[in-house]
Amino acid sequence: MLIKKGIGAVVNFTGIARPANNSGNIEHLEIEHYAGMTEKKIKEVEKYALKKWLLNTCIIIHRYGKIKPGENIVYVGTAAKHRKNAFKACEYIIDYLKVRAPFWKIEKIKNKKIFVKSKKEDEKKIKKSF
Amino acid sequence: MLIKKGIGAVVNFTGIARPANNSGNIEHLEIEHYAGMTEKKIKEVEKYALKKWLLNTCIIIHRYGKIKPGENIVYVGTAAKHRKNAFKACEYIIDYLKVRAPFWKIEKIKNKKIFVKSKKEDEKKIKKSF
Amino acid sequence: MKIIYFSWLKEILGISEENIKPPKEIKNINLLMKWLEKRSIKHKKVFLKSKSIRCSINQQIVNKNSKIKQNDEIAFFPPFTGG
Amino acid sequence: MKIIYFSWLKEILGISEENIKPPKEIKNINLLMKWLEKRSIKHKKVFLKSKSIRCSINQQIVNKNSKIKQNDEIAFFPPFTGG
Repeated sequence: MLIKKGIGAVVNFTGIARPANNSGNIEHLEIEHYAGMTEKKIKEVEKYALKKWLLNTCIIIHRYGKIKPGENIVYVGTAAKHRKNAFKACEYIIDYLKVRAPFWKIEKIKNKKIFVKSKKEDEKKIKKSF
Repeated sequence: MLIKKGIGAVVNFTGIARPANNSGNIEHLEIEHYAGMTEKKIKEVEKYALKKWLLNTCIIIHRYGKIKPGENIVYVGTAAKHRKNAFKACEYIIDYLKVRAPFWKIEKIKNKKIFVKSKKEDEKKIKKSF
Repeated sequence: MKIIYFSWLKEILGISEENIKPPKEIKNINLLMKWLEKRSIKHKKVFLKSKSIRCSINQQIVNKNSKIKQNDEIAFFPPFTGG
Repeated sequence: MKIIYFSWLKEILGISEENIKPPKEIKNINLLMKWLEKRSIKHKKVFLKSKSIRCSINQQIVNKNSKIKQNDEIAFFPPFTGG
């Protein structure tokens, strides 16, 4: 398959639940999502990236529900002829998932629920929706 | 291990031998290297990246010898607390391997040996050695 | 009209969705938020933080001047924090 | 002094390394390249393309003004094309 498609570069990103933040040790994450809209948004960014960076393949996985520290949250894989495109697309997609796909993180710390706030730096990266 | 080190992001890059270039179909690649210096250069860039981007881990593999189309040539894996650092380090290392580590590619096309030329755009990216 | 709540909005309200029939003069999201605010103390608590609230109509992100229709699915939520 | 050749330099010369003893006045890489050029027609063919040739002394990349010593390991090669 790699040969047939002329793939020269594969970039994989995995996001992992960290064990602690400034407020203390995280027992687990709870990721909420907007069923239906999530799938739509992920398909949109996939379609956009395939075209913009001439990807051969693009795989996007985002978990929801209960996630323990050390577990994977999100996976983005891109394959292209040239490495620059595979890197740019992969970074764009993960930036997009952070601020444009309907997921919300809740951290459970000592039986308290902490609703994670979005980072302004992340929001700026993806200036507009498509 | 992921939990212990507080890893939040893992980026993997794989470079794959493409089946063809402008001159025709590639039967195989032959990668020559400067034994001894190669290992030294790879250790140097690893050390640099670990420190500069605060990586938890960094893995670099570069093959040499005969490589068929579709086979992996190079692998770079980086793990960091934050994704930006993992991405930047991974891209830097692969850029470095392209122009600062003593490897030379030869393409075998119809029993002819083609000595691959370096790309000026690649050389510019890594302006100076450290 | 179906209203869906996520994250801390859902947590404060204690419900994840509700079906409502606002009067005809409630033409856009801004007016709808003001109207919803009056439904209960919990609603008031939520919609006082309107600046932190984002919104979608039929699963499309919209700004708060956007027009609404009787059969719309409208969701209120804080900025996304995926990835 | 050990001289190592890679890629098309090795291909043209038909050897991957040679041991030489240049006279004392051959103090730097530039002079060494000119001296090597005279060793054979193949050497001449290689070192005529000196602008395309890079160099290392004891596995450190150097420019062509760099001083050389009798026990150095010197390598000549085209720009790297790894990755």
